[in-house]
Amino acid sequence: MTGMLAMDISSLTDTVVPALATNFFPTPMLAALPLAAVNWHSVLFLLFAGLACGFAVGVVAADNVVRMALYLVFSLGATAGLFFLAGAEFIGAMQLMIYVGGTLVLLVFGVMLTAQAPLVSIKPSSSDRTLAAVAGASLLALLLTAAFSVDAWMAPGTEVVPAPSATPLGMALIGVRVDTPPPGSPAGGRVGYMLPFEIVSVHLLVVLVGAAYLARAKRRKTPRAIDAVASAMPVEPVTAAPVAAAAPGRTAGGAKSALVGGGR
Amino acid sequence: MMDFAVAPFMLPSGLPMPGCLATVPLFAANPFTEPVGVIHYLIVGAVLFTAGIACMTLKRNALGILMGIELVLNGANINFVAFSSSYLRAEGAPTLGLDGQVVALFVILLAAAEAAVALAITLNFYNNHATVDVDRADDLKG
Amino acid sequence: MADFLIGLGLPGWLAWSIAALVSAVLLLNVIAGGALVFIWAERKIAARIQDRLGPTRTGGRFGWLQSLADGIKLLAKEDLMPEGADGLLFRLAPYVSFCASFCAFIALPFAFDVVGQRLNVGVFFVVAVLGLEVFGVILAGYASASKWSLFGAMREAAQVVSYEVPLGMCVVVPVMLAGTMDLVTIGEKQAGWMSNWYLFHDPFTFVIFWVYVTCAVASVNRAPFDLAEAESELVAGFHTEYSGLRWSFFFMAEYGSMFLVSALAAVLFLGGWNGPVPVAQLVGLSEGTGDSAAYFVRLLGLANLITKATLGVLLMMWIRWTLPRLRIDQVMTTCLKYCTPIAAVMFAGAMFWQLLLPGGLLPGWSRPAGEIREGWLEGPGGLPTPLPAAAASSESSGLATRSPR
Amino acid sequence: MSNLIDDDPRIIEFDVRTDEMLVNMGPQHPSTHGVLRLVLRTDGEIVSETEPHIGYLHRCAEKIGENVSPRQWIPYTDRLDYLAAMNMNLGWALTVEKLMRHEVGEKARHLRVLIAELNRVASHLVGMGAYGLDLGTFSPFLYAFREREKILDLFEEACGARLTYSYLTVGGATADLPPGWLQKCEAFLDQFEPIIKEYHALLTTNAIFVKRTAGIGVLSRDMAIDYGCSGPVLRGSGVDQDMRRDGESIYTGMYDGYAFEVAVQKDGRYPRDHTYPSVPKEAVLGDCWHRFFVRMLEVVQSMDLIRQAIDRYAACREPLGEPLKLAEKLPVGDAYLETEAPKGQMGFYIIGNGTSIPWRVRARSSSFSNLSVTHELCRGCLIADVPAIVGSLDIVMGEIDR
Amino acid sequence: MRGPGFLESIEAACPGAVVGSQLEAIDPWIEIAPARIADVCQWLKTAGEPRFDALQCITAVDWFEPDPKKAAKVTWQPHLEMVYHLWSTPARASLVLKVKLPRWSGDVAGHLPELPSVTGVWRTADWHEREVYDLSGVMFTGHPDLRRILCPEDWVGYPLRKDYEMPLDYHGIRGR
Repeated sequence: MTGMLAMDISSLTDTVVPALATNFFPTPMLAALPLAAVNWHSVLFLLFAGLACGFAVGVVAADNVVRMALYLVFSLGATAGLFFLAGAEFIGAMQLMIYVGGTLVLLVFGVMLTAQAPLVSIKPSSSDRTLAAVAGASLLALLLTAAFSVDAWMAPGTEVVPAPSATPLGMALIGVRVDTPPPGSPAGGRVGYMLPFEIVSVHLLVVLVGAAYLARAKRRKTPRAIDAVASAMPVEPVTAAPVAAAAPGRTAGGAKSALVGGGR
Repeated sequence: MMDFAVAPFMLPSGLPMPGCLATVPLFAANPFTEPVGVIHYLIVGAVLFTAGIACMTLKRNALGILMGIELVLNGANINFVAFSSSYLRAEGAPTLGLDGQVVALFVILLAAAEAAVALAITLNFYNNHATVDVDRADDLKG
Repeated sequence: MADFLIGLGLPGWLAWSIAALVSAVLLLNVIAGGALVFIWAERKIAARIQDRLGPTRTGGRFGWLQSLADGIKLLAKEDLMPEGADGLLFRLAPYVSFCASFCAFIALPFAFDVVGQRLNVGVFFVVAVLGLEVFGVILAGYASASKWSLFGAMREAAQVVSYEVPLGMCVVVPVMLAGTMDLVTIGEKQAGWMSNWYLFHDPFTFVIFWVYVTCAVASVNRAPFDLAEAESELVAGFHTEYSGLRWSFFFMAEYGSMFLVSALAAVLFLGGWNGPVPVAQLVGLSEGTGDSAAYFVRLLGLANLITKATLGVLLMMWIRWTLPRLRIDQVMTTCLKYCTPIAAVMFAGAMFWQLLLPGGLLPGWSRPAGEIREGWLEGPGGLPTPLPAAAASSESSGLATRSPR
Repeated sequence: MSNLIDDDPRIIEFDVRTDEMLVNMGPQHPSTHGVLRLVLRTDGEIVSETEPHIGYLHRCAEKIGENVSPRQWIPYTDRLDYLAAMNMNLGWALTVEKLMRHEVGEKARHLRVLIAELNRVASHLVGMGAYGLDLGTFSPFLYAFREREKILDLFEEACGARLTYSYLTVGGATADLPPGWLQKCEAFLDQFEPIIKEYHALLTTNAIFVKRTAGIGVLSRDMAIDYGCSGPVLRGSGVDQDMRRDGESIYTGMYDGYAFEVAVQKDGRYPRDHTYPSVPKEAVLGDCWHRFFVRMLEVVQSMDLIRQAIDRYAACREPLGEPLKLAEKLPVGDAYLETEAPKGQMGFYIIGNGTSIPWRVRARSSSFSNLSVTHELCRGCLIADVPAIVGSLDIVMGEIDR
Repeated sequence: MRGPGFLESIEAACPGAVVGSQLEAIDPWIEIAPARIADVCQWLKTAGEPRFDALQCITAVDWFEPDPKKAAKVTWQPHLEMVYHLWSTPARASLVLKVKLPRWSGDVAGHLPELPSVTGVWRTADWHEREVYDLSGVMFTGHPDLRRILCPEDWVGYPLRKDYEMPLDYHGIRGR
């Protein structure tokens, strides 16, 4: 979450005069520090990357479905941190709000609704586990070799602090590309995203209505106990039936036993 | 700026030796001081992607599969954002610019919609068969 | 802070890490100190409302040490865990809940540019992190392995998630008026007299403020909407099984997010650190005139914001001790049938107001024509053209003293 | 796929299957008044069935009644409805006097009306405060108890006790009121009059209170009579019955000469409703709101009766008269009398067999029948409504379990 | 239609039901044959004039003198008596019905006497009859859910019987 802070630090580190530091702290303490200039951005990246990958593997390893959901929450939270570190702060915040705050809450609700005792932890057999591990490792190796094959990606970043992307993104979504074209990219070809934006909004509407319809309470073959009874509850009309003998204000004679006789 | 050369490890045959993967010097000197490049994001993206695929194959719980899908989508998202970030851009390398972020945005939105439908189906399935164990979903078998 | 340390001769990165650490600890103290004061204030206000005295003897005069006494009691209490509980989740839940409410303080400005981390997506980040608090609650409810806490957790999760929608809509109006999500700029645009506050900007924003207050009270689970710990039915809802220190983390998270939500209201609608009367400007002090003046202006700003936020918290306490509790379906109907539609209509109203009367009703109000939005000038034909790079950085740097953008 | 579901006999419910949960509310639950255990069968939030389990406070007071003389049983009647002990004592004393055909003096009669109505105000205050607590607001509870404390101070001066008084006994009262007591009682009434408006503003007309109570737990007129409900629960459903006017002559004789109106909705309107808040439009006759509102009307009505009793008591010159001897011989025969206690009609039944020890003693509790209606009212309501409904019945466990 | 005429109307409606009556007592009462109690009550509630639509109280009185000395001087035979207090809401009139039952059915100790339940007539009788069953030991035929209401489900004995002995302990809790 404090990714932005690191960006300011790193952009200033090269302007500091290291010599100034040593004469003020002649003590050996400073000299003992092995690191020339800690690049906080890298440290935070390692932290968040470690969290993301660790919890992702945690999701695979966990058997209890509630724990899987929890690890997934932490993993996607760390991914949001990675987005901040990469300078895409709007996407980071969006990930936090929509993905972790919305989708995963939906997922956890789904887990809570279906996590009856037997279904909470379904253990895959050990043979499946080894099979999955082998397949996973080979897929990973394939991806990494592909990633390493391109030299341009191998070079370290130039650490040019990008301009805030919230407003350009907003403008891009309504079709006006205001961000300066990044150096080296083809000059003209920047396209607005008005059409996909509208399509996604309609798509979301349709999908959510569909999902609500799919999970609706369907009609029942045998009505539930409470529906039948609730409708049969006798509810009196509002006006009370006028009492036959309206008692005069003062207390009249007390009640008599029906057997003794004599009117009211 | 100190840049570091990458020892060529590609064999002339084009197929990299799997064994040599571990020797690739990602951080020449010290991971805490070297700036982060696109490749590091790609590694994280790959790990997440693989974890997602493994989760989808391994878990017999329908919700486990859903979580696998979320991980796969996030792996892709990381790559998009990595390529769109000018901070991680190597010298002179072109970046996706804003397009990468917009695509990541759409992926997040559509993942929400997809999760909603998937959950509706899972709840229906749970409703009719009192279980979310995917192996038991064999009603349509001939 | 960092410049001061660099001046001392520390290497840059060490200076920055210490600065970051100091601001983090300061924020933690804001929550802890706030919780301390608010616990005492809640007891005293509840007492006053109920025509009794409240704590008087602990710590001498007005029982002001009562919170400390509570703290010690909570520390001494044994941290129980029900035997059927899921150990990991049970222990983790309070910390998830507390971290979510603490993270939101990072982007909250206390005075002009006195902020943990000045995020360009400040408002969005705060609202997003507020939504994460619901995970702590769900975990607590599930891990306590008891029907009643699960009931409480599900009720609260449904409530918080559904109140995020109107809350988001209310927050968008000040963002639209200010043109940016950066909390510092939003606060800055409401400088000057009280009439500049967004609350009085137009009638629609006024209504949106009250809808925001309702949704904020609901999303923090206070007063008429506190279903989760409805004692009468669920015997304290999801944190029934918690005791001792873990329970105090939930308590601190609740007071933390109460303070946060009212501070956000202050910044978005009530002009944040700008007092009703611009004392600093009248006296002639301003940012630029020397270090001690800037320091005094910021202190004044800090006082303003803290008072407004505390008034918000006191309002929540006042509501809590007078109104009975709503039922879960009434809470949902207020959200879906009242808050969201009203927020939507007012949002549209504010938008058209902004479009038709950019200068505001009274001719006297001078709003700079061609509002500068995030460094994009209104170019010819209304199409925003990017500012030449130099102007962009100088324009914003005029305000900010050190941020490089 | 859809036809597969339709004709599959196994599948009964399509809804998101949440299995029915048996949920226990009480016996040590903060909202139920005392040790009542409610077993709720819930489907998600909706309560499909409620079953009250009582008997946790059962002391078999009736068995003890067969071993002690009537005056010695008075302290046991205090412990039946401990919030309105004076009315319990009065009920038992009148029943024994009915059996022995004994008439008490004028002064004792007015003293009894004064003390019984004062205790009714105190009991309704507790009912109002506890009901606010059930609905989640804490402040009305403290306002109510502040006023109740003043009444308890008055009782303490009269008979030395604050909760279980044993003051009104067979043949009158154990002691006469101390001098200056009437002035203090009058002072209490004068300062209590305006406070009633505060209670109405705090609860009765409070929008959220109305939302939580109007139209909830509607008890129809016939169901109320059929289940033997009585008191505010019966009058809340529009049945114009109050034992102080319709009861036996020995009990209504006590209220002879008092101007007195029954607090019930007659043909759609409450008596003298110009000074009270109007009935909200969502309120249906017989719902929780009406039961609560009838109690608030009765508080005002009782204060009126107390003022009249003070004047009449002050006018009586002759001394109070001695209560009957402890070991008074009981005539052969039986007597049953129902008096209007704050919670409802409290019936006492005594069988004498010539000795000073009664052969059989029976206490018919109003809350016992009022509570038996819960499973009808709570069917199909939400969980949050159950305390609202049980609270509106204003039950006391001491009286139910005896 | 009050007074002696009321007695005749009951006898006309349910011939042979009324076994005796006592009009001079403080609360005049009619004695009904045990088998006919449900029919009489049904008539009183629906067809009788005035309608007795409310049942105030059901009491069971155990007429049995455990002390042999006093038993000699006693005029009545040991029996169990059920007393029903009815109330008519419209006419504000009360009525007392009494039913005499043997202490044990067939005089075999332990067999509870039988009596038709009036739950069908008034819903409030449900709990009242459960209490009489619980404390005095009377079996009500036709009662939907006859269980102990005040004492614990597994309690032994009927406390309000004159010859009841308090058990020495209950689940390890010492009685005396």
